[in-house]
Amino acid sequence: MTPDIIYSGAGMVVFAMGLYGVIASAHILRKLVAINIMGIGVFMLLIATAHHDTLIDPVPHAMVLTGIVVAVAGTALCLWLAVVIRGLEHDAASHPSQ
Amino acid sequence: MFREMSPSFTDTHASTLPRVARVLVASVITAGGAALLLATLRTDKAPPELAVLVSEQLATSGVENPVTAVLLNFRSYDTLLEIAVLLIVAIAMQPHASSQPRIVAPSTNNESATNLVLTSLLRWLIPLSVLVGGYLLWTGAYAPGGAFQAGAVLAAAGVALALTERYQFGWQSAGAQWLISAGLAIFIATGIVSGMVTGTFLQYPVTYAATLILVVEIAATVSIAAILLQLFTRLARADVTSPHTSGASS
Amino acid sequence: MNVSAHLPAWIVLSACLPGLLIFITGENRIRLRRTLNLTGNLLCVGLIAILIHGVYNDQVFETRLPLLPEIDLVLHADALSLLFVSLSGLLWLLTTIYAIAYLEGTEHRSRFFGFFSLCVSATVGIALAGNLITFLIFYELLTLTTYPLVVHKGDRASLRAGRIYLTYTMLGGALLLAGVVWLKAIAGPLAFTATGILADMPHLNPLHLQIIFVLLIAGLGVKAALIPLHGWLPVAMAAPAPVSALLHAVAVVKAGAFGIIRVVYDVYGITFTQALGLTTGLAVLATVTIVYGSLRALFQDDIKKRLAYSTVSQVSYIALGTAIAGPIATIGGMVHLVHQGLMKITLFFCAGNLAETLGIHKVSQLQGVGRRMPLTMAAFTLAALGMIGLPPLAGFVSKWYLGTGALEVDAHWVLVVLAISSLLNAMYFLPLLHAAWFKAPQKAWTPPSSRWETHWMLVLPPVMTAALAVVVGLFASAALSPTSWSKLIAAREYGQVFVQIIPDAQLPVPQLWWAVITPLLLAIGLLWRPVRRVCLRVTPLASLPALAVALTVPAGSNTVPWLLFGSVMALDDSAQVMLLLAAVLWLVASLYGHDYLRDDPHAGRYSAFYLICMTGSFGLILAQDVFGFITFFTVMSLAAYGLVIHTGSDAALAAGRTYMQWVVIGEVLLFAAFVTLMIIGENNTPYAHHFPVWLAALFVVGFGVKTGLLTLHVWLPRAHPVAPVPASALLSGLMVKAGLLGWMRFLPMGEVALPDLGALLILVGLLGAFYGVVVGLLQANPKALLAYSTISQMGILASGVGAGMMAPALWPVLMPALLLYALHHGLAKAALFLSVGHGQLLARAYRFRGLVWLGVLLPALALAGVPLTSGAMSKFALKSAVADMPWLTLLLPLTAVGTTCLMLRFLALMHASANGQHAESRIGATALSAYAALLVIIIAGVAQLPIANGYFSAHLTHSALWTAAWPLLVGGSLYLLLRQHLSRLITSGFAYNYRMRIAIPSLQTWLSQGKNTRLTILNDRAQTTVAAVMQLCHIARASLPLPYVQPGIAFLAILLLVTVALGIQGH
Amino acid sequence: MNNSLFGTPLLPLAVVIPLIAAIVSLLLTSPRARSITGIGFATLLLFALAPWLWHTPGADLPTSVRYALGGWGAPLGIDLHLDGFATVLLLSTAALVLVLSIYSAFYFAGQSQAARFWPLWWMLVAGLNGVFLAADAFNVYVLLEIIGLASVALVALAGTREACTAALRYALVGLLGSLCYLLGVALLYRHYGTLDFAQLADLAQADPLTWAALALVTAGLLLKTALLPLHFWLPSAHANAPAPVSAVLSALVVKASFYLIARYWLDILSPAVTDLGSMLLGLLGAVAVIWGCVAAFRAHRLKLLVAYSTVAQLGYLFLLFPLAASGTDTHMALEAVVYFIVAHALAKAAMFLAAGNILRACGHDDIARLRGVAGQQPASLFIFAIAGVSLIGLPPSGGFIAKWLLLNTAISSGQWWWAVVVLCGGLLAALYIFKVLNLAFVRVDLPSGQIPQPVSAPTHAGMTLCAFALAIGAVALGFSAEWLVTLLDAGSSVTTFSQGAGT
Repeated sequence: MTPDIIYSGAGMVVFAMGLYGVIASAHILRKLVAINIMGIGVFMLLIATAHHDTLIDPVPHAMVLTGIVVAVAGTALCLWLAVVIRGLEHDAASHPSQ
Repeated sequence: MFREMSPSFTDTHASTLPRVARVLVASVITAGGAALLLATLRTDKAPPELAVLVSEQLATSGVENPVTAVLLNFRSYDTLLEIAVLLIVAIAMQPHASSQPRIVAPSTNNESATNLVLTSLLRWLIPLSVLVGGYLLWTGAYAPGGAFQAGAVLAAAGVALALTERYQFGWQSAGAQWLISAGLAIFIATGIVSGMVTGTFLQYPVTYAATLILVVEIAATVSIAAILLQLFTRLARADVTSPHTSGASS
Repeated sequence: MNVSAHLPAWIVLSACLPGLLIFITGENRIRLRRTLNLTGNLLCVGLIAILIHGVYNDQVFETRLPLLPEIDLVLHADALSLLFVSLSGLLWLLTTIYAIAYLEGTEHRSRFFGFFSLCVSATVGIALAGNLITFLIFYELLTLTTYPLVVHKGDRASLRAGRIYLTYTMLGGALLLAGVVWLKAIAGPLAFTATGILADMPHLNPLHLQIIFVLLIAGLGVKAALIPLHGWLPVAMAAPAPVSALLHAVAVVKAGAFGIIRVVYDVYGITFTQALGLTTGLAVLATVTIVYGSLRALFQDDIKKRLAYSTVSQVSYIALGTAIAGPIATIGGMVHLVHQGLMKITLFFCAGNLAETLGIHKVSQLQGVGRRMPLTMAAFTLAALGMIGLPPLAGFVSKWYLGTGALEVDAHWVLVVLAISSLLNAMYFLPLLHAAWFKAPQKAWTPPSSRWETHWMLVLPPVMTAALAVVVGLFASAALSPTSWSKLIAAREYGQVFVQIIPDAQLPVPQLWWAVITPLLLAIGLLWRPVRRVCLRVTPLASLPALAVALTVPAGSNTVPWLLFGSVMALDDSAQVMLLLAAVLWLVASLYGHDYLRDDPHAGRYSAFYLICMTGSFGLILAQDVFGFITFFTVMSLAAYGLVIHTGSDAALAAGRTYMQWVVIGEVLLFAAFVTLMIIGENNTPYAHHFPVWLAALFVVGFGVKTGLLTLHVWLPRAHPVAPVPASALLSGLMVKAGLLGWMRFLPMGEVALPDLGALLILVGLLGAFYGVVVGLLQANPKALLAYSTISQMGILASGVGAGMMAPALWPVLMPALLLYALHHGLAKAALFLSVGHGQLLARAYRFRGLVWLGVLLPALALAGVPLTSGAMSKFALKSAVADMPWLTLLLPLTAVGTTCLMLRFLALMHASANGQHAESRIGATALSAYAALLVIIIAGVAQLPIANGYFSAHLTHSALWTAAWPLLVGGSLYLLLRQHLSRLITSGFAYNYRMRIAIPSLQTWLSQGKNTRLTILNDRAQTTVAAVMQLCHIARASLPLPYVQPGIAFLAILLLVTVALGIQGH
Repeated sequence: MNNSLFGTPLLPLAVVIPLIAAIVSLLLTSPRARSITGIGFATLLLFALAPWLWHTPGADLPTSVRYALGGWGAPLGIDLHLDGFATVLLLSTAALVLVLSIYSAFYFAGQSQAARFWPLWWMLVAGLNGVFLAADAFNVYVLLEIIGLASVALVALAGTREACTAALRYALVGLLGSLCYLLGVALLYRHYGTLDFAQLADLAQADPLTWAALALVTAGLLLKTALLPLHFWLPSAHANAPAPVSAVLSALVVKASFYLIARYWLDILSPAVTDLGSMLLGLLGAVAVIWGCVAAFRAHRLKLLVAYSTVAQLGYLFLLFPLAASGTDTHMALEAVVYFIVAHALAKAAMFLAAGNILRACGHDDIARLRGVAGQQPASLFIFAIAGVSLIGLPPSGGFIAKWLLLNTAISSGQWWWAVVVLCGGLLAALYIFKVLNLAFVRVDLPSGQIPQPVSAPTHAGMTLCAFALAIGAVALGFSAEWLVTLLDAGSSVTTFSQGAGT
């Protein structure tokens, strides 16, 4: 029971910290990192859920794996957009007439 | 407060939220989190009925690793969609400016080609990565491992290759398109074909389940590797090249 | 079966599809667009015709589409929807024709006509909606499709108008939606059912139903422009004229009014609405709107704005008719839906024509426009008169039913509202008409570029709608008229049938009709250029058919059920005498006028009015039904206006104004009286024992205006003298007698004793008799003197009628005496007036002036009552008839004293004026021979009539001779005594001052001018009063017992008070 | 599970066809071939679903259908689930996608974005269909990510800085929302040991953890649905995307997450739902209606105006919760809201397409400068007008029927104040719609030299026709609600999960 409490509790705390980070920080990278931290929090909770005294539930594990892939995809897309925007801003700065 | 969701690129540290708001947000989140925690801890976990079910049906799934069984048989639909998610991002990040005939072509920048250490390291590292990837893929049927892990390792090899700047990747080429979509395509094809046999989409005949899962996993591995590599190279290149490749319409 | 299931839908589509097609036609495909438009129009009208035919034969037409569970989209044709649908279809056709011409060469026509058609299809949908939800859908659709029309011009004003329009209608739509949803939630699918659906649902909370009703009416009231919700309507005038026409006459306001009818009758059910206490509120709202709209209209200088406020007022008649909650009022409300549409669309067409052709937007620019655009203004005039509610036009029919309906349910106050509204209508329309026809234009108009006064497609629609407005009034009782149709609906709503009491059509004496129609036909001929000359030549003989009738006295009656409210014409005893008088006078005056007006440039116009007047005069004598009488009475009164102001001098114009005001007041009072009479007659026949005093009072006053009863006489001395001589003769000799005839015919003479009122009438009549003498003596103009003499003589007749009212038993004797007196006075007075026309011949230079003097002398002596004349005979007859009333027998000779003075004074004036003139006259042989013939009739003819009944020989007894002679002697001596005094008074200018500033109050100045003017006039009036008091002292000093009477209004008030008091006492 | 019901074998096709379409269009190289296959697949999709249009489950058929993917059946496997609610949404998606695909074929003709547009477009469709059919809480998470990321990528397709910024914000919000949802799902799994909706509906009870899970799920989904305080990302994202993308975002994407909220509140976790919560959602919806209208009225750009209008219209949907909470009228309320969803989808899509046409023809969509637009784009303005009529809720249009149903429910459930909100919303909507429509009537009195504005790209007639078809659809919907209501009735109730679990 105790490891479950620790993992679950920690997962939620991590999630909450991530949430605060998303809201409170301004920079895109910070926000992205914060979102990933939130994801980690959820994954911790799931893994804690998977743990039973007699056996390990594989379903949460599968969920975590899927979740990770999705998180990677989302992060990559956000980063990509950030990069594009920066490029466009750079363009706008170098061609102020347009 | 949510207006602050608009991303900034200038200051890495500053929060545009005023201090009062930050305190408020923090306290709300703390309170909410505490309530959540309390609710969670005071409620018992449900009995692992599903885990029991998995272990009962594991024999008919075609694999021995329960996680792989869940991922590629019991809940294969999720995995199929997960590959679709990756594919979406890959498509979104595709360049479209020039036609690139080949996936991998020697780079015009030959500076690193002369670097002996790098060259020899890569000669060892890349075959090793392929080997490890293959192993992870195979072992997924019995122990932790599987398509994603294998794909990640393969992609890492690709990243190493990309970092040498000895090769250019033509992500717009027809070959690349086939590569990144192969996983999803073969997954769907398997689902349909097996569905024609069994009458239900994604339902594998028990005797062929292992083989089919392996086919799907191989295809998925290849695509995942290709997509991850594409994500890396696109992000890395976009940082240095002109953003005109981003697809601005005007 | 198949047809009946789809026909309503096709009607809606026939308007909708062309609209959609028009949207995609190119802007310059004019021909194609026109074809589409007219095809759709004609198709729509054709389908409606099929529908009417079907419904008339009890076929059921219903299109039903499932819309929601338990809610269908239902298009259903019942009698009520047909009323509206046929109005929409027809007016759409006309408006399209109009709009094609109006918008020629402007931008965005495809858009305009597209939305125009859609708008009509929405209206048709509203009309055919079979339940409240369907109604709501089309109602909102209407908002949408009219918006682009309102903002069509795209300028700032239009956009503002559009915004306001939208604000109001969207808000209204939301309220309506709320109400409908609520009602649907508690009461189900809300199909329109003849007697309502809610009454059968006892479980509903009345409070909820009341709130819902308020919501619904508020939602509908926006479009119907009920009072706090009317703000959009005047602003929406920014739209092009055809749009205004459509908005006001057909689509928008009518949709609201129609909705109110539907909600009250077919959803709530009228009895249930009443039980919930909701009709009163609606009635009050409608009333306030009616009065408020009229008041606002009064102060608008912009023609279209004035019309807009008029719409605000008029549309509420429909709501009022609904709210009165009686079957007859229902007919009135519903029929007004159609009638108001016809009239108002005409007005807007005309306003559009004026703006389009001549750039006239303001009332003040209208002067003399009648000559430039006669057809347009003729249509405008008809529609405006209809709006005022003058018979036989459409507006009268509506008001008539509203009035009777209100009385039926004892809502007497509605009569007051109708009266006020009619007065106000008259006040804001008549100045327009006057300016257009009778004022000189400020600048020369641009001449018309085509054969017509403007594009023919602009002229045709208003002329047609105006004609329709006349037709629906004239043939109100015809089988398919709106009125009959409304009766059908009302019968359905109330479950009772309105049986026509009129028997079958029979026309055994067509001569009667010819007598009436001949002058009318000639008048119409005068308007048509090719036959004008012939008609003008035949005009003097127009009264010959009537004379023939009067002499042959055919028995039987003409009954025409489809005309008016069922027309009956017959010649009874009293009518015969009057017809004889009329025929003779019209003949003589026509012949006289033939010479008199030979060189007058406006002879044609004069003749037209003259002939119409003649029609009225014959008609009212012959008509035996109420509607016929009042119609002809009105026609005569109105046409006489043209005669009064013929000369166009300032005095004539002022007199005409006063005349018109009093005509309208009289009409309004008579309207109330007739309406009441109708109801009393219907409810308890015979009404002999239940004739309310106040009704009699209304008649007394209403006809009293025409007879020049004292204090109601103010128009008379102004109007009679200014007209051309033949017209004056007719006015004084004949037309005032119409009032007398009215009294005789409609008061319960010989049946019910009305002692108080009778006494009052005697008193007023006698006062008038003396007043006429006294004021007449002060006149310097012989014609004015004669006019006062008429007042005096009519006063005598009035007191005679009063005597009849006091003592019904006397009436069999009294009536012939009065008729005889009237005949005598008519002939003599006419002769005197005519003699003024050839007054120059009295000059010394003329060879036969002795003869001429004789001609003047004879009627004067007759009037004074010199024995052997018709005067002496008729006075004797009258005196013997009232022999039972000693004080009356005493006073009558005293009037003869006055008359003698007056006649002497007249002769003196004639003498004086003749001496200052040359003996040149326009008067030729025809006129003089006519005059001579008249004299012969006076001397010899009257005594030969059966009605004279031996009075001639009787008055030649000694005592009778003495009683006839002493007043003459006294009068003669008195005149000689007073002669000097009189000249001095006249020269001091007192008489003029008196006449102009006190005796003749001018309502016109009171009301038709701006606020500032009114204030100064009030001030002025105060000063005048002070001056009047001082002059009274002066009069006392001059030892002249001049009766000073406040203006007629005051009298009216007193009279009403008295009668009310009497009425209370009677109860 | 019983997969033998008519049409059921085809159920996965709703997701598989778009996925195949995505792959095919990714592999094709010719732009023309891509467009043609795009339209072809859209047609195919509609026809695959057509059986559900013509053979709606009647009284003799079960109210809902389940399909066990992989043959395992819940809770081990993942099921698909179809009832009336889902059918309606699937059908409207298919229809809308067909029209929008045709439009896109013209819109992207000759443009380089087309290569990325089509695969992403089909991915989005797959995600939408997946959500409507989903019966598994975690599966929904993946589907939400597919929808979210595809939408983001599509918004960014416009390539302008505004579009990319909006897309990035949208992406962050999407991820945040998904994670909240995922946490909620994790808690549910922890509590009940299953991910299957039907089982959850069976097991759910009112306790703190369920409340917490519901709150998290709802918060995440609200973020994606853009209910009022969480709507901040929507206007810029919807306004800056390419026209067909804007259309699909406003018409369908936000509805997908709303669909899930409705599922969770009315069905899956209904025992945990409190009246207060329902009231709160309704209240937020009401505020959204009012505020969205006001913001739309104040917007200076045409597409922004339309986007704010979406915020307002979404508010109406949330009236479902208080209206359905009264119990007896749940079905009525759902009927109303589903109708609203379909009506709004058609109208809003038409409106965005019309706005897109105008934007393309004039080169900008600044309302103040659009004065002469009636001359250049009369048809587009007309389409805008028709769609606007439906949004205001004037008859004859689907919007009117929807509003009618809402009002009816509000009144018959005794909650008249929501009726007031609905009526006010209509009036306010009229404000901003007519602000645009007045452009058609304003007389342009500029000197002749100034009137012609640079036409940046002539719009293809096909684009206008597509928009017109949608607008006509929005109106036609107002003539008969029968079919849709019957379709919904087939599902008999939103609570098919709890019912299904019981049998």
